[in-house]
Amino acid sequence: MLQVKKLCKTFGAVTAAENLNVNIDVNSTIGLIGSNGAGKTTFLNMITGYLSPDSGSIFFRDKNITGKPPRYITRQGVYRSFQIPQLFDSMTTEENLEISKSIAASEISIDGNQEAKVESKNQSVKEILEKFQLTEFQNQTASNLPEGTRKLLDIAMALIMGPNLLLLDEPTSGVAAEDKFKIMDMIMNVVETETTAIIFVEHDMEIIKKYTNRTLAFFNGKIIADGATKEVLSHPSVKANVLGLTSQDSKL
Amino acid sequence: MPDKTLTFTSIAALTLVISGGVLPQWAIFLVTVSLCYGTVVLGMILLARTGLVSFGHGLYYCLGAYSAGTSKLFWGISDLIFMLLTAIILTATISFALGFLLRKYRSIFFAMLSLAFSMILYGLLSKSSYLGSTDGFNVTTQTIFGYDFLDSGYARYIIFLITTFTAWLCCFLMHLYLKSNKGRLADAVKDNELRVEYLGASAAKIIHTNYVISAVLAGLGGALMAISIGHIDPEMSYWTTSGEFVFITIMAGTSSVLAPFFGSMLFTTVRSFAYEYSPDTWQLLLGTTMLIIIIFLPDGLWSLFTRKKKHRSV
Amino acid sequence: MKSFKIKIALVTIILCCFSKAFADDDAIKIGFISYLSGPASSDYGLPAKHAAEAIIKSINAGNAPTPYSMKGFSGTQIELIFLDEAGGSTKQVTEFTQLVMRHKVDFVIGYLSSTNCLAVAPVAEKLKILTILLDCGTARIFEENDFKYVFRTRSHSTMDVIAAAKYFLTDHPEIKNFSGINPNYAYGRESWRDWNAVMSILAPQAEKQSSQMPKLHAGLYGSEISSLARKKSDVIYSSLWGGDLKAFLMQASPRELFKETKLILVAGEPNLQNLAGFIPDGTIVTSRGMTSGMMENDSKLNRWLIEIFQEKSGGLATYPVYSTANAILGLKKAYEKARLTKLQKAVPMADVAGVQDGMKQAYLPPNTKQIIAAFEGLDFETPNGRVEMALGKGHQAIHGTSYGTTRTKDGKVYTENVKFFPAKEVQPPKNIKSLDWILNGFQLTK
Amino acid sequence: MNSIVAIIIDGLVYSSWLFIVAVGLTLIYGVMKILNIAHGSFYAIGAYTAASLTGSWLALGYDQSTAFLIMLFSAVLVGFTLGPIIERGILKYMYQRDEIVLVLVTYALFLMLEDIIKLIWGVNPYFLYQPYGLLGSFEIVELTYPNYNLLLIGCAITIGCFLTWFLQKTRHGKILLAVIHDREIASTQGINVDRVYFLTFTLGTVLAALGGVLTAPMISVQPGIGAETIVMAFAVVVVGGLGSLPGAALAAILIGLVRSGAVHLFPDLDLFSIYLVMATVLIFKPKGLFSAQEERQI
Repeated sequence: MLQVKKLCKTFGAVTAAENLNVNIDVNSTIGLIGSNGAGKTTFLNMITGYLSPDSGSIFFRDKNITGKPPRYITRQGVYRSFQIPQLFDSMTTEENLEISKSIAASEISIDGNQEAKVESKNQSVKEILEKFQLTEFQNQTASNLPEGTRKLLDIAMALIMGPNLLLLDEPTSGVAAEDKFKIMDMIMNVVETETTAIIFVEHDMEIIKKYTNRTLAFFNGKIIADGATKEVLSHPSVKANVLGLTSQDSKL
Repeated sequence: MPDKTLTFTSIAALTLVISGGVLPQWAIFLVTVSLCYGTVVLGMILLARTGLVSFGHGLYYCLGAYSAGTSKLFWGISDLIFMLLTAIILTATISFALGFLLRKYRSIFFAMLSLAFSMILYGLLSKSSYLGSTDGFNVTTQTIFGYDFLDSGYARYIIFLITTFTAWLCCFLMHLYLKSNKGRLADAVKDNELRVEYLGASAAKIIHTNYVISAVLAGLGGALMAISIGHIDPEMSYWTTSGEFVFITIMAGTSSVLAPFFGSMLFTTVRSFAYEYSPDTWQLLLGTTMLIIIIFLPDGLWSLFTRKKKHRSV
Repeated sequence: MKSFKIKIALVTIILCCFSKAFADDDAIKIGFISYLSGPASSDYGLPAKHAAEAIIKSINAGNAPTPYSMKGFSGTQIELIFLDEAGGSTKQVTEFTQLVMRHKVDFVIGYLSSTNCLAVAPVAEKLKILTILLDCGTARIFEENDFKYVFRTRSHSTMDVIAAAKYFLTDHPEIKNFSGINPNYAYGRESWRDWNAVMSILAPQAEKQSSQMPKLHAGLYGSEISSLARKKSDVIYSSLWGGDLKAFLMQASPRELFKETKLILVAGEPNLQNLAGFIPDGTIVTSRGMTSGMMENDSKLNRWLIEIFQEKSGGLATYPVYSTANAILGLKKAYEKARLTKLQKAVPMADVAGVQDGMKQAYLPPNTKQIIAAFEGLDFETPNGRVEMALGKGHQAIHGTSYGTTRTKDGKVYTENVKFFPAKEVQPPKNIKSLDWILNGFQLTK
Repeated sequence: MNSIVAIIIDGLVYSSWLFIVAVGLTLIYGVMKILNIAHGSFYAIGAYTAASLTGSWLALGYDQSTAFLIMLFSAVLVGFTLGPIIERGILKYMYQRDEIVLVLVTYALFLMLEDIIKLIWGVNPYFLYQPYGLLGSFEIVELTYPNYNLLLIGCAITIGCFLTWFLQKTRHGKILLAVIHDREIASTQGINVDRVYFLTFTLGTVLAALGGVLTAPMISVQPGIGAETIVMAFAVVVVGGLGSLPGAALAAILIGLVRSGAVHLFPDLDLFSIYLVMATVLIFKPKGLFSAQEERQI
């Protein structure tokens, strides 16, 4: 479904992506691991159009989306959530979801491309509110929500139209440790996994182990390991360069 | 379910039309001028809801006024409706073109670039002796739908009616627009443009659309002003004129389509009286008012009317 | 609760403002508009305002010399309402309407800027209110329109240009070239256009060199001065005024711009003494038709004006003061003439009731139509000589003007070689636009 | 050839003036993110203070060359009085508000100060003509220039160098740079942002007043000079890139030269040459000539 070929990106002297090659199919759940600055978020940002790569190409469902603006890519069914929740702060929870739905559902042509429509798998706002246990917050202004709830709403907004590819940037960061599985369960519950692929960036290896069937390990802008989660986690280079650091972090 | 704002708008417009028959002439004139300002500010509100403040909306205000004013000169027609139409067409065309550029800008840069454009127009008009340079020229509106109303003795009242009707219509349509899915995107863009993009909509396009709408409203306001004042000059494009619109926008608040009309009514009244009773210190008064409103009523005067509701809901 | 109080307060403020508007009494109310703020206030707007106050005070007390010695206007006291002219024509039209409709002023005197004059005149016409324009140079007002309710009791600025050229050419008929520096707005542009037209007729050999158009109130003129200095023209023509003129001279004189170049100033700098130290000797200046300390004028009226103005403001009577005197005295003359005509016409006839009614009618003040009839074509004495309402179907005044050259001595500016130009020499006759008159070689037709 | 020399000299003199007038504005924006319209009023108040103080000083019969000291004193006096009053009294409570709201706050202040100036100094113009001719003049390509123009250029260079040195080499300056770079990080690292704002605003006010002080000898100091100047200063700051010191310098030179060229070659274009430069630069460099590309953290 998603083919990434020879993707490269540098910021000045820093190499954020070096010759990345990834193929992703439907019905897979993929974790991205790596220390801070290893290139995980840059990878997400390039797929979703926030950054355009220096070279290389990205195809989604055989359509070249390299360097296209986010709205174009979104319209192909690639939705994402953010590490720092990106909400409409002056609106209520319900309005946030309503407006997300109305944008996604409207048939505004993007750059004259009429084909680029979302194949809607309608979830109603109510359903989403219930599934994410947001109903009690539905009339609260987004800026007043607790951080964990903001995170949930952010993810819910990405999910409302039933994406074909869902990218989550640290879905459980800033969430209380006891809630993290709850959140992941909710997400998995909503996504129709048979037609959707999920990629998420995560530091928490328990989550990675529990929810992913494939993992990409990033180090210095390169993918140093790609495969079944178990294998990747036991890969020596991953142990040294990724897990070594993260385990140290968790000790601190 | 009838919409409260729409009902109220219509009642207010009707009351105005009826009271126009009894009000003294000077009050009618003051209200007409306020409604013209209000129409411009209505557009500014749409921009403000989109998160943008233009320090150069005088550009369209002035263009509207000049296209209405020159229709006699260029087309030989001095029909009120025709004048309004030319204003709409001209401002829509120019704002559509400039919009491609301005939609890339936000915040101060948007404010400054629009200021630059309005000052360029000011420069051009000041240079053109053909259009009276900085002195401008007088505008005569002879007919409406072909009916010669100028010498009927009701000229002022008819202009007042047309202005009220236009203001009401704009108010009505704007309210519906703001309620619609497309209109609500304005708030969304203001809140979080990035998210809007990641939901698949183009923030630039939304801004462009709203920019054109607000420009047309400014043009309409300018044309109506030209018709009711009877004189136009390049000062309408000077940055201080735009500053006044910004002032009213901030003073009135952006939460309701009625706020701009309320705001400009208050503004013209207070200015008129301040001018008279303290001609030496009216700027001091204006500045102080503005500061007080910004400090104590950040959402504008209109929030006085809506505050209660908010308390209830929280 | 709190917001409710604020609402009440707001509404009360608005209501108070409105109710104030309905006070009324018997005095004649005159709205007086001039610049009370902004760059034009210090030299133009405020002297005009002070002059109006001083003149009205003196007239109300019956202290003015003949023929203006009657108290008030025919005995009725006069009240002034002042407004600021700053802020653009949209605001001016609004305020004008307010003044007339809400305050029910009987007459309006005012406006220094041509923009405001042009904007207000048609409104005055619509509202049928007698309005006297105070200054505003542009000839367009009465050349492009026929106004019935609008008068201007001083000449338009074409006179300044023609007289300047005539004055200069008497001593320098062989002029080879000229340059100009004029503010970039309607007055400056019009003035420069007229000058070029006059030169093309009176000195066709003269070549136009540099034509500078700095922004109004630009402040710094370094580049303009260099550009003018490089041309070394015989003469520089300038319609800069007020602070702009002062800044220009302050910057130009240390740069020796005027070593070989003469300077003509046509904007009638109201207070030449302000320029002491910067204004080069031999600069050609005009009084713009007003006495302004340039001409010896020992008339009673002039002494009166100088004295009351001195008393009011402590300053010298400058040309806005004389403009104001023209407007007020002209109006007084017209008003009293109208009343007199009315009384003369009111011959008691027929039955007793008719006599009483007739007398009553006769003693009512004259209405605007009657005053207009008296005003049209009026000629009257002013502190700076005779003014005749000769153009624009009797609505536009003409009068003579004088030019002189400056010499600074002991920190004071004196004018020498003052030459007077009678009205007919520098003003077009009826029925021709001034620019056409100039281009026709000062003839009605070629 | 001569005309090119004249264009360059005139342009540089005008550029220096623009830079002096605009530098305080860009500094305040850089640190505090306030586009300060009241800058124009500070400029006017500086000019008024210099004109009235120096005028009465010279009237006492002191040597004319001491005028420059009094002028400098005026700038410092205005800056150290007005800056703290306005920053502590009003702006301090506004920092969490939107950039545009802050513009409006300073616009309100500008309106108020315009009338306060009138209440203090009246509407009659003030003159401070002595210093302009005092320094003599020099001649080049058959044109005479007063040495005061050199003083202006000198002041502009001195201010530019001083600020650069201050920002790059001193501790306080480095703190300012840190705040310019990222307000939040700076405050988490123990920098007292509140104090930095206070000092910056005072310094900016001194610079604005200095602009007025240095201009006073060339103009008639009268109501309305602030409004005319602030628009110029805006143009410079926006073209240069808001908050950038080298940007302001380059923009001042660019605008100065373009305007001077227009005056010499196409005098009719003078009126909007500045806005044309502004629009043109912004079309191609939306954030001005020098500006850090902001990358949003997501």
